[in-house]
Amino acid sequence: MATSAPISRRRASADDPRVILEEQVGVFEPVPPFPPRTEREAEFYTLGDGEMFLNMGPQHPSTHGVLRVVVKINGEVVTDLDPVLGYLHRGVEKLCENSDYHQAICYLDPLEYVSALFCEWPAVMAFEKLMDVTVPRRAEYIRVLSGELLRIASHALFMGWMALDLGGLTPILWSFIERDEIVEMLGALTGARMLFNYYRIGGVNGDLNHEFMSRLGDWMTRATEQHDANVGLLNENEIFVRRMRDLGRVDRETALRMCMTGPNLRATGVPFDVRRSHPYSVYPELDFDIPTRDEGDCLARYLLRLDEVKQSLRIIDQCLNQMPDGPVMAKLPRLLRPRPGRAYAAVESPRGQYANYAISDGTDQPFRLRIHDPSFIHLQSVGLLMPGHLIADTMAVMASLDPIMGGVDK
Amino acid sequence: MDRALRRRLEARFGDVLSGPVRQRHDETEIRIGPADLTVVMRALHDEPDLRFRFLADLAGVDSGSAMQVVYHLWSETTPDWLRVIADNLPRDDARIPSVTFLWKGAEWMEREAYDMFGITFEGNRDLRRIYMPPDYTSFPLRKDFFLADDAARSPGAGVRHMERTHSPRNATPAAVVRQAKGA
Amino acid sequence: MSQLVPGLGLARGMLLTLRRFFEPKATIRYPEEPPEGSPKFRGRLQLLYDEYGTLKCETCFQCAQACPIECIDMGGIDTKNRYHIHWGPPETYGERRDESALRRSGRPVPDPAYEHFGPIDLAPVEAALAEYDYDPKNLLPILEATQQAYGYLPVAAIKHISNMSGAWYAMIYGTASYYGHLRFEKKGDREQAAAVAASRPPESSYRSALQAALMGGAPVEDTTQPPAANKARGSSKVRGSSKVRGSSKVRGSSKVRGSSKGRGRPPRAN
Amino acid sequence: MTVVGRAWNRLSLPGKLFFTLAPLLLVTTIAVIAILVIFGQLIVDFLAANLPIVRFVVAVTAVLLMSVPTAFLIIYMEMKVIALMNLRLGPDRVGPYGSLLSVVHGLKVLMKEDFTPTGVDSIVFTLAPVVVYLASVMSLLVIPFAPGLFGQDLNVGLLYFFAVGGLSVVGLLMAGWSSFNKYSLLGGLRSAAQIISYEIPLTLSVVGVLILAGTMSLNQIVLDQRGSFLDWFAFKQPLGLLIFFIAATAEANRTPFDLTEADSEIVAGFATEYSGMRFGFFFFAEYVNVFIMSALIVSLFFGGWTAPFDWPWPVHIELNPGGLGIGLLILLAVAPVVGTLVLAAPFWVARSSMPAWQALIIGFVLLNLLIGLGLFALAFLGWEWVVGLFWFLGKTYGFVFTFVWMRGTLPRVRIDQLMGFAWKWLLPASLLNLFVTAGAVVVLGR
Repeated sequence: MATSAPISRRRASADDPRVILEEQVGVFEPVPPFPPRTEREAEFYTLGDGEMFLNMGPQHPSTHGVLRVVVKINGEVVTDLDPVLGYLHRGVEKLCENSDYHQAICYLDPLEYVSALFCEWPAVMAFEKLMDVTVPRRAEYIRVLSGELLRIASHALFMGWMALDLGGLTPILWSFIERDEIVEMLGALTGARMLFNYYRIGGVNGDLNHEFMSRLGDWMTRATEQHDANVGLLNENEIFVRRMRDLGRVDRETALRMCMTGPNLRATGVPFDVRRSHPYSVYPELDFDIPTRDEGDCLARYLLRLDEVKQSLRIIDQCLNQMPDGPVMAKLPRLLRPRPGRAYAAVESPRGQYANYAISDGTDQPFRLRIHDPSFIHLQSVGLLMPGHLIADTMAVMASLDPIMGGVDK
Repeated sequence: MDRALRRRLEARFGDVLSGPVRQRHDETEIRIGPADLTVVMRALHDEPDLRFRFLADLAGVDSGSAMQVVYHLWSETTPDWLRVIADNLPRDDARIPSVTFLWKGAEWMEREAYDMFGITFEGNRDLRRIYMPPDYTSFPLRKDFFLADDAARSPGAGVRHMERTHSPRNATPAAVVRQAKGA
Repeated sequence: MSQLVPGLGLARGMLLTLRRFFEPKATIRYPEEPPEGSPKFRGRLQLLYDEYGTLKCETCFQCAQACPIECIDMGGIDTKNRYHIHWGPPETYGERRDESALRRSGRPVPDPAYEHFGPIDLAPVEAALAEYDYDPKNLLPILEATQQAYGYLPVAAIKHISNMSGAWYAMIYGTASYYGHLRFEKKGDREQAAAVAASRPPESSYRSALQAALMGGAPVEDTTQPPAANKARGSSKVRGSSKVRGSSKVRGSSKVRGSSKGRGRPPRAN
Repeated sequence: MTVVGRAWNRLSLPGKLFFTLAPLLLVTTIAVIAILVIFGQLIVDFLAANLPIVRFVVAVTAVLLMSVPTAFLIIYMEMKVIALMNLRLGPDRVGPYGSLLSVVHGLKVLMKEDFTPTGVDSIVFTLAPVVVYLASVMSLLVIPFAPGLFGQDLNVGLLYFFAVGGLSVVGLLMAGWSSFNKYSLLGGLRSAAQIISYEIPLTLSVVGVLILAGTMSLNQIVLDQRGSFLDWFAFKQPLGLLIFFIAATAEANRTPFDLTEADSEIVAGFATEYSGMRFGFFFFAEYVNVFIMSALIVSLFFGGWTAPFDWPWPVHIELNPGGLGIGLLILLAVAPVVGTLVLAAPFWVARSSMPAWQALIIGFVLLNLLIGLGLFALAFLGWEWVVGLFWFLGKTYGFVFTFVWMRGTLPRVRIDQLMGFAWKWLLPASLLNLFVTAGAVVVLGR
């Protein structure tokens, strides 16, 4: 609160209790203590008439992960907004440079922790390109199968978060139950429930086993109606629909200029899906549609993800039907030393195009591993979507873009 | 590998290319100098037979000898990823024009490249550190970045990392640095 | 439909929650019913004992070298009762992290040879490595050359080889311990082996445990009394081992294994 | 001295307590008896002289005392019901089915540090929770729980209710303004805007009922609705009921109108900086508000404590146990034993594995249950206020459940939608309702 006189408190110094310090406490103004470094910063941190800063996060209940958003509000209306990142930065790229190719995969896992397989996938593909490995088709099918399962789990969680940020308590738990079944069966397949270090260079770690298949079959029989029942709570709810419609609208030109991908781009009508527009793995052999919607608002993004879940179910069904026999790992030396070269691989993660760019210098460790995370890009466009809406919608828009801070902060 | 794209690129940018057009798997790669970046990017973005409307990735690279900025583009006119490498940026003061005039979404990626490599993107109006704290002095992903030196400068100086605590004394990088200085 | 009749969607939602109100719940009461671990669960690291109460671990380091984030820190005696070996974050970090970081930063790479094994003159190892151009595929000739130079394989030398050739220490150690003609200690240097042998349970305890396991009779009391701890452990493991053959072999420490609750429970309906 | 000291030292703790307390007790008893003997008549006259004051004091004490258990009960209901709707189990550790968890919450809130952040306006910061809590508790005074069981039968009861209930805005605003936090400020302003703008439809929707009942005393309104459930105002004022229900939800800051402490937007609204018992006051006040709103809906539209239908077989019971004479003693001595045995026998016969003592225990418990039920049935038939309390609490907790149910289901509305709804829809609708009712009364008579 902008009080003219700074609130100060006298306390004994920690070093020498005889020294009494007069320190300013209780006030936190989000304005950085140093002069603005860039044009944009100067523009943002000058208050207009009747405006004030509101500092959301990093301990705000509904910023997914540790994100800090400095919001410039006029009454309840958000006039401008500046996300501050780096609270979760772990330097994964540097870690990958200092660990060999197998370890790098494991470091990539906790980036998008709700859909961890999609972080391993592009890295594995890039490494395979680097060392010209051809992956057995069964392994490719298993990758697609597990990936689509995880896509459903991630979207289910998205719906829960969406409702939670709008103040609905129930859907988050229903979607966690839905996600828990999938995660349990993936745990039976990969051996871990959340950070499955499952995709390996040249295949996958371990073939399909009986427990996984039985769980999967059990789940597939009721997946559709269970999912419909869960989303039935929100889809027709007037309060929900009225809040989401025309909220955070973005047209396709802007979306392309903002480098948006995935559902957020498809919600604006651009049918860009890496699975189709730049096919990888065995997706060319599978039959599924790319759902798109023309109005690019939060409701469209929400409904689009519901359609994607149905497509993923179709893909899983086909995978189970066409699953070929054969090995799940290519023959590889224990110590991988690819020839010097560069490789770029991208997959369609639940949040968009998740890409890795790997450079090899001939040693057993990647020379450079660039991680391109869609959440990073989408979080950037919040500043574009928000102005003119209310504080209450900040979290709604952010939830509809569905960023994962683990991936944003690398 | 898309031969037609290669021919098109050679025909269009033959003069500005600083190296041959390389193709491997599903990637096509051209190298240009930082000065030509604006022209090349605009041409790639606008011209009807290229139409690379979608910036897939923007990465900074420290090749040890020079800095690079690597752009990955996607277009419906080709099944390949197009990789544009802006090469030979000086390591001490790397400068390159920004591409935010084409893709505003490149802003944060450029911020990240600046934060990690110290590459200055001219024309990016929000070139701040994005991951590291604002008072941070070094650029972590450069090859000459070394944690011990950085820790000596950072507020956490004097904090022993666990690996340092466990590892033999003469193997700690601090000692190494001392040896290097002594030698 | 719900657009035409205002409030219909709300009513449907209310009815849905009311129905869920009476449906069976998904909660697992954790401490009472431990969650189902799938047979492939990788979350738990544990050292297994065989029926005779000895560690099954042969310190082959396969786990340590497979661990992607190098979180396994292990040391011990190998099966031939030969040698105290150690693997873990200090070495891995000291060798790999700093080495690679320094290599990329163009600084002098430190020699991570360990002090407590005594630093040695690494010139012959360097020569051997240079002769076989640092290639881990020529591991055996390199090791033979090293042994020729020193008369045995000093740990410092092995670590230097792994450091320079990029091969894992565990791999080199496995190779070296496989071939009989490669020695890890000077000829006649057996103090450590003797010290180690003193700490192991005597053969008689194994024989008694074996008899107990085979003919089920009372274990014969041997003349030299074995250390109490070992005996107790061995007998307890004989009990545990009968349970191991249950369905839930992989999940859980011997405590969970032993409990009747852990075994006969139907899988979670979910 | 030393003798006494040594004797005292030899005593154990209970002994010491006894020897300290017994004389005090003796003295006090004697004093009280003396005072009663001497001034008894005066006291009785004094109390009789100003009975209203006495009644008021008693009523306030009773209401204050009952507000906390009510809050506990509703908090537990909320935890459990929402959990069950979420397919969770909810509280299941403390007490049977976790029913004591809310009590534990209360104790926790009591034991927490009562923290005053630097920079707050400490006086206002301290007063705000008290204002909010009192505002909600004082509203309980005028609610008729059962025939003859109400705090005060004010002839302006409804006005009093709205006046006192409106005070809570002041408390929330004080909290929001004083606690030196932008989230709190936003929460306070939101609550002011929301509650004040929903006061109007809330009040206007009741006017129809007032016209029909012709009085403002809640007790009278309830009395007007006695008879069958067709006489309830819910059927004469359906629109008024709807409006009142929505506005009451907004008044009590319940989902979907809980923008005041919208945790996903402004962290906890006005209560962000509060901790310990001050937060506990806000917490209790919210749930007491829920109870009050439900009680008001019941009293105004659903006939308060009146039964939905008359008891078809009116019974008049006069018990004079003295008439049984010695038979009473025999009954009291024999009946429990016989009843226990009779009730235990079938279990013992049915299940051969069951030992006799278990069967006896079951029989004893069943017997007590039967006796309890019988006593309640007698009271239900005999005393009117038991019936009233039964129906009143039944209906009220039905509505409390509805509030909780809505919280478990609905998302939150936006602030502009909230205000727009109040001013564009509820206000005209309530005015329409008012005019129609007035016209009907003029044309048809009451």
